[in-house]
Amino acid sequence: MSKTYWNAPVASSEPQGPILEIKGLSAGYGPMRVIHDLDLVVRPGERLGVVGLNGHGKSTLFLAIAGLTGWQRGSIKLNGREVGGSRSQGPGRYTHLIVRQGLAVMPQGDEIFHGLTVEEHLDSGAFTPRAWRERAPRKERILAIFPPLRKLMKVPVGRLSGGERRMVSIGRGLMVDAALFLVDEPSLGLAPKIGKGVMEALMAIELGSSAMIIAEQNVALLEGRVDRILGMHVGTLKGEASTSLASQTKRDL
Amino acid sequence: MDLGFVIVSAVTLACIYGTLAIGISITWSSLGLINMAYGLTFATAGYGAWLVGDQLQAIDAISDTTWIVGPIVILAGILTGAACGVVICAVTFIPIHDKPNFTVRGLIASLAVSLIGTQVLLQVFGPRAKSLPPLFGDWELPIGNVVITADKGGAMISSIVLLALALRWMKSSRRGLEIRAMMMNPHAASLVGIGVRRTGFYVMALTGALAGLASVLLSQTYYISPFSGLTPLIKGLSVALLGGLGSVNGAIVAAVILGTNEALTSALLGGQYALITQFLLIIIVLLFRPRGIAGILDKAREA
Amino acid sequence: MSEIWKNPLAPWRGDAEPQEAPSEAYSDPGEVWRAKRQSHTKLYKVGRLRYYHKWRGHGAKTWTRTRYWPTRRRVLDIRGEYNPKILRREKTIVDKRPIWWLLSFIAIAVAPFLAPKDLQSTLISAGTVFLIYAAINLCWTLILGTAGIFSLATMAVVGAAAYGAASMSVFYGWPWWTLPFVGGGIGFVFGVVIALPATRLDGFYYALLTLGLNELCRVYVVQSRTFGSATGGVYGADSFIPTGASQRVELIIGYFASFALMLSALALFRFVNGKRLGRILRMAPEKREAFAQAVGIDYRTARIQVFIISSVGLGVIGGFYASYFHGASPSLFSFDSVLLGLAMLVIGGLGKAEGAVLGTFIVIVIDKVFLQLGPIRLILVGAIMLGVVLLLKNGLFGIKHQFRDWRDKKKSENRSTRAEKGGEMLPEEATEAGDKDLIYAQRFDKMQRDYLKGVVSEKLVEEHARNPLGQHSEPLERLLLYFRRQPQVDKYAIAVIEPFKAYRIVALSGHRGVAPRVVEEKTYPSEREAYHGVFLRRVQDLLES
Amino acid sequence: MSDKPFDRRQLVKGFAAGAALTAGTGRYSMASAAPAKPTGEPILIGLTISQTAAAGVADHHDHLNGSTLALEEINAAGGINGRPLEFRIVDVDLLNAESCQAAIRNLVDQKVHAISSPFLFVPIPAMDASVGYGCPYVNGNTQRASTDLVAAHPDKYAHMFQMDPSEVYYGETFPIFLQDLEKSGAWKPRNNKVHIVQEQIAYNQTISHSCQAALKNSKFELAGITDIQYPVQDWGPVIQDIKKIGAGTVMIDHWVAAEYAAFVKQFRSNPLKDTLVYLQYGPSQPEFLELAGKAAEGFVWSTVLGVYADKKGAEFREKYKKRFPGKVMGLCYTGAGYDIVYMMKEVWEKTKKPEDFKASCEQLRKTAFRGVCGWSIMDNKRQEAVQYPVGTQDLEKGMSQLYFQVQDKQSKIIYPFPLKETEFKTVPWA
Repeated sequence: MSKTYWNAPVASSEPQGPILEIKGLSAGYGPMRVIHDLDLVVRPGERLGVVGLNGHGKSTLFLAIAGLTGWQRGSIKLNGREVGGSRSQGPGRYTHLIVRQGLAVMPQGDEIFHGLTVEEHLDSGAFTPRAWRERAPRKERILAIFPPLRKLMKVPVGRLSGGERRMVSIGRGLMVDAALFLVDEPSLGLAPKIGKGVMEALMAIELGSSAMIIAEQNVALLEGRVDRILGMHVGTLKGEASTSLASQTKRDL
Repeated sequence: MDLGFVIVSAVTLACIYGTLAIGISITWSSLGLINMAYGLTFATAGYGAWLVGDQLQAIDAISDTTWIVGPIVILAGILTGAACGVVICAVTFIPIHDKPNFTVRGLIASLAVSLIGTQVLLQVFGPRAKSLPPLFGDWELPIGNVVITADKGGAMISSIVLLALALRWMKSSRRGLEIRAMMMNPHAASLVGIGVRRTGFYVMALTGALAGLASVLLSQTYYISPFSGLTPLIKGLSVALLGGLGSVNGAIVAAVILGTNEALTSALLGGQYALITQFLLIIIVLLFRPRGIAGILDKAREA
Repeated sequence: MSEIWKNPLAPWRGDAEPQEAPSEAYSDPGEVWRAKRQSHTKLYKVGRLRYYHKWRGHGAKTWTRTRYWPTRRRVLDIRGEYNPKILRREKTIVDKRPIWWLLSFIAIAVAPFLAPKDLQSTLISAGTVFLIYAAINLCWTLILGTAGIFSLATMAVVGAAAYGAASMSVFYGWPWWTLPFVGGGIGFVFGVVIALPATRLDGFYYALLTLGLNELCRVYVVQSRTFGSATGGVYGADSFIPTGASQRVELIIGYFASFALMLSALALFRFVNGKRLGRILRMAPEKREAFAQAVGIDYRTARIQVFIISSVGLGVIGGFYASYFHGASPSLFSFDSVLLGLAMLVIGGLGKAEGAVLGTFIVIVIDKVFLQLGPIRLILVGAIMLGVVLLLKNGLFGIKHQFRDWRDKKKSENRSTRAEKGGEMLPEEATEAGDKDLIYAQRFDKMQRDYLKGVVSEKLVEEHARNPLGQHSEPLERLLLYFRRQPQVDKYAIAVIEPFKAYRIVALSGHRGVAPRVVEEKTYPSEREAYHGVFLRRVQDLLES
Repeated sequence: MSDKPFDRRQLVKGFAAGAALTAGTGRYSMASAAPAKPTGEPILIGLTISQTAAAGVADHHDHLNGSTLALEEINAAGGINGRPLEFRIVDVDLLNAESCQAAIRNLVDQKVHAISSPFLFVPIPAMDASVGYGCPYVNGNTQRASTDLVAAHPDKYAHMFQMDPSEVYYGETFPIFLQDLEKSGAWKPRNNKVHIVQEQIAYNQTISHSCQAALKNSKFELAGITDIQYPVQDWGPVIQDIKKIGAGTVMIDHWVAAEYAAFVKQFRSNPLKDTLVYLQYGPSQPEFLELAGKAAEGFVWSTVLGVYADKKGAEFREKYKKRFPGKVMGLCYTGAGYDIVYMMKEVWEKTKKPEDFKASCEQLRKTAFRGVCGWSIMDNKRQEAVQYPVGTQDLEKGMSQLYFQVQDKQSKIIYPFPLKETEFKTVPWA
């Protein structure tokens, strides 16, 4: 029995399905549940902003997509393939497999390898055999996006400044052809000007058929530059997100 | 004091120590595991090589041709070591690597494995030491008033080659990069597609193979017996510690320093002071450099 | 599924009402409830609330008055409360550990007299070794658990003190009662020596450094002509066990002396761990020193203090050891004994007095009592170590905590399967909601909507389009009743623009004096169509919610 | 794995009850049509056998095998006074005081009638643990310090017997051996210098000291001392020292067979010409010959407790090899274990009452026992066997120290001359 029978049929003009489809996701750590029954659909070519205060689950959402939370339930489909699972899993146990499905996570803070040089760092991002073979031109491409890194290639990342680290972190994520980029608070802890620069660079990235979600506390940095903005409040998405169905239905009756 | 002699024995010892320490250092750096079962791997690999060697000795046609027996025995040692490493990984690393308190628990788990394994070896093979057939033929090379035997020379050359290869591999390959990345931040490593568990097996098989190789190469110094792994373990740990846990470069520098120290001590003070000077040296270096020699080499490491 | 609905009012109304209409079969609203409340994945029933036995009578007063002399600590942590349901006073023992301790002390005290005759000397001497090692491990726990510093120099301190004390007695003829003091003195010096690097090094660097120190002691002792060259140790020290006593008396004296030693080690542990020094140390664990310093904790002094205190304790034990065994042997410093000691602590659980004692007990029993088992013994110890370490977070005494953590996680997961969107209140909201009935109202509402979503079908819409007013089929009636029951805020209404010509859908503001807002520009030519328009909107909203 | 003792599995399985051994005995006696099957309450001998520790497992296992052989023979021949003999075996870590004590206490609990122990490195706590019980405690500790203690407290330690001479004789006999060898003409020393390479543990230190003292009273002189310490990673410096000092005789005073083997190999590749190299006790462990292979040829070693090569000894060797087939047979504690059991048999056959410990001890003290390792006469203050040739000049009044030389991959007795199997051969690196 179709529930949307009476309305106009869903307009699926896109050639492929959504890149990310989250249904009924709950996730948390131990006794604490951070994300409550969340739904989200991200389509190819979309640049999405998630805005919310500290501790409302933006990072946890990203970690849940990457399989890094303490436990999670519900369905996460990446490129139509189920990566979430409803098991209570140890954090990070399947992350590398999820990542290999086409996910690039640029985490909040300095989730980077202190001892490696910038160049090795970028290399480490090239985890598919193809990317590893083509790592030289890819590095060039990233250096074109972040020119300041060019003269730092041989410097251990531990010695870089916060902004440079963020650039390295984002550059590392760009080394493979990901279908979905998750950028967690690109401006956190950076001077406003540098933060803006990092944001510019993110906006400048050609998405093609992939998609990008940027989590940010500062709405001003996102407004007008992303395709849609969702608010995150105590573990649920408000705004457009909860009406994901609405984006499919038409109201011109 | 005969300088030439001191240099030769320093090089010999440095080779032995470097070979012993590198496996421990890599294990610690990538898995965060102080592998107390390293000595067990060492002993088990020796027994594996011995079993194969014993079988080969029985075949008359090839029992005297070193160029056939040698490589097969070495290969047997390496394979047994790798298998042992995989087992240790499956028991001590896989079940608990993402659980709280992993470092201490991993240490104790590997200790327990070593305790059990040693007793099993003792019961299966008996307490008597075994030796391997000569692996590098039967030549001698006099340098000044020191004579380097085939076994020693072969072991030295192979360990230098081995260390060079290991260093090069760690520096230039994707696997090496993965191992180094995992050692710095396992969480972030999984974000760049590095499977922690798979890499764990990988690393342990590799270090097991290194231990196996070391065991075969040093079988003339540490004969194969159930407890023969203890000394290599302690030596390897102290070298790795002095080098700075997790730094392969540091371990090699430390091996050279400790080898020189031991050669000098033997020449100047007498062999019985070798252990004392060794530990004093380690303590002094650590008091000034709490992160070992790697703390000097690599300033970017976290304090 | 579908069936024909017969209008029961048709005979009375004539043509004004349809005789029958295609409709949906009846579906049970209870189904939704049952389905929702069931978990999607298999879940196991886990645990319950903490259970306390409730004793009669209030009792708070008498119990709070009794304290451990000379501290102000209460003997038992007893909570007195009034139970409003049964109108009775009751008391609860919150922390039952002192009772368990007391029982085990009694067990230890009577054990030598209950030991079977043909195993007596084995059991009593194993018991003595257990008590001595328990004392050592208690002091070690202070450093390893309370201070959180991975020091392996414990046996080095004990050994050095034992050697020092034994040689004082052997070479200078000092009587047995001086030996613990000699040991304590040596322990003090050692404490200072090992405390200094602890302020600089941490983690495994410190562990391996202390292991090196241990090895250094062993090497020194093994090759020192004074300390070892004759007998593999210094032997012949004066003992507190009177010469000429029968074997049984000898054993019993040794046993109870060791028991006293263990009790004083326990007292030392309580004294340090439960007081200011212990708190300071726990506030400044490894790698967090900077934070501790930032809030004004002088962790360096605290560490040096705890090292000195526990080392003096260990030294005294070393002196006792020398006196009991008539000397000391280099095996005190061996790698194995350090690691076996570590295994004892880990089996019991790091940082807990009861863990240190129980772990020691298990290992010593296996190692020293089942001597005939031969090699299987050590394999057994190894297997226990492995099992404990692989399965348990913090040893045997961590099981309770670990189980509770696991149960909490399962509970949380379990709840997440019930908390569908808009249904159950989130915990944060629920705690803030003044009217707790709302929590249930929301849940009920959610279930109803879920049911109604399943009811909506093309036939119902057609039925409503044909006949917006009047008697409807049962499912449609349910739907309309639900819509009518909605609150005034944002409720749809029909505004007449021009009677019989044009109607428009508006939404009520819900507040007196505030005009309704226009929902859409579209106008409907008839009242019936407007009714149906409102219906469609409501259905859409329902489906989207 | 051909040298794996075949009774090991049986041993492990049967330890708990100690029954496996007696069961085996039963079968043995049936097969050989025994005179009378022993009946009655078994006589118990307790054995402290190291099975799990890092040190001494091989020697202790030899001891157990030798004892087992004796037990099987005795039970097959009708037991002692018609009573069967049984063993009680406990594991011990011979470096650890608590473990030594626990082992003895355990045997005491099992009410054994005598304790037979190969050796413990920390004997004093074990001795103390057995004091209250007082059954005969026969050991092969080879340690003067503990027998001195027996001499100092004759009442307390009346039950302690060391069935072999103490380690000090290693040092004291050495110059005598050299002199006699030279006199016999088989060996022409390069010079009269003796170079001692000494390990640091108590046992080696004592030997080194007594040897240095003995050298002063002989025509040989001490040329130098090199200190080493277990584990020796590289023998290069030692060999360099040997060549630098250039003594005619080198004594390697160490104890680990495997490291001896390493030394032998390195020395042979870079030898000091025509030097007599004497290796302390270590090569008695059979693995030495296997590890060193043909490099062991020509090295000399000795033991104060070894199986003679005379008729009695040869017979024992024959029986042992049949019962425990293996590549190389140990020559020290195999005989010791065998002898202790027979010694106790002799004692109990005289006293008739194994339960009377005092009488047994008294009898044991008086007994002059001739076993496969020679005469064990412990009727002296220290209650240790008299040594030949230092303790007594009469071969019939003492246990002879045996000097072996490795010839054709076998250890052959070369000294004392009345007991020799073969002549001393000039070292191959001459």
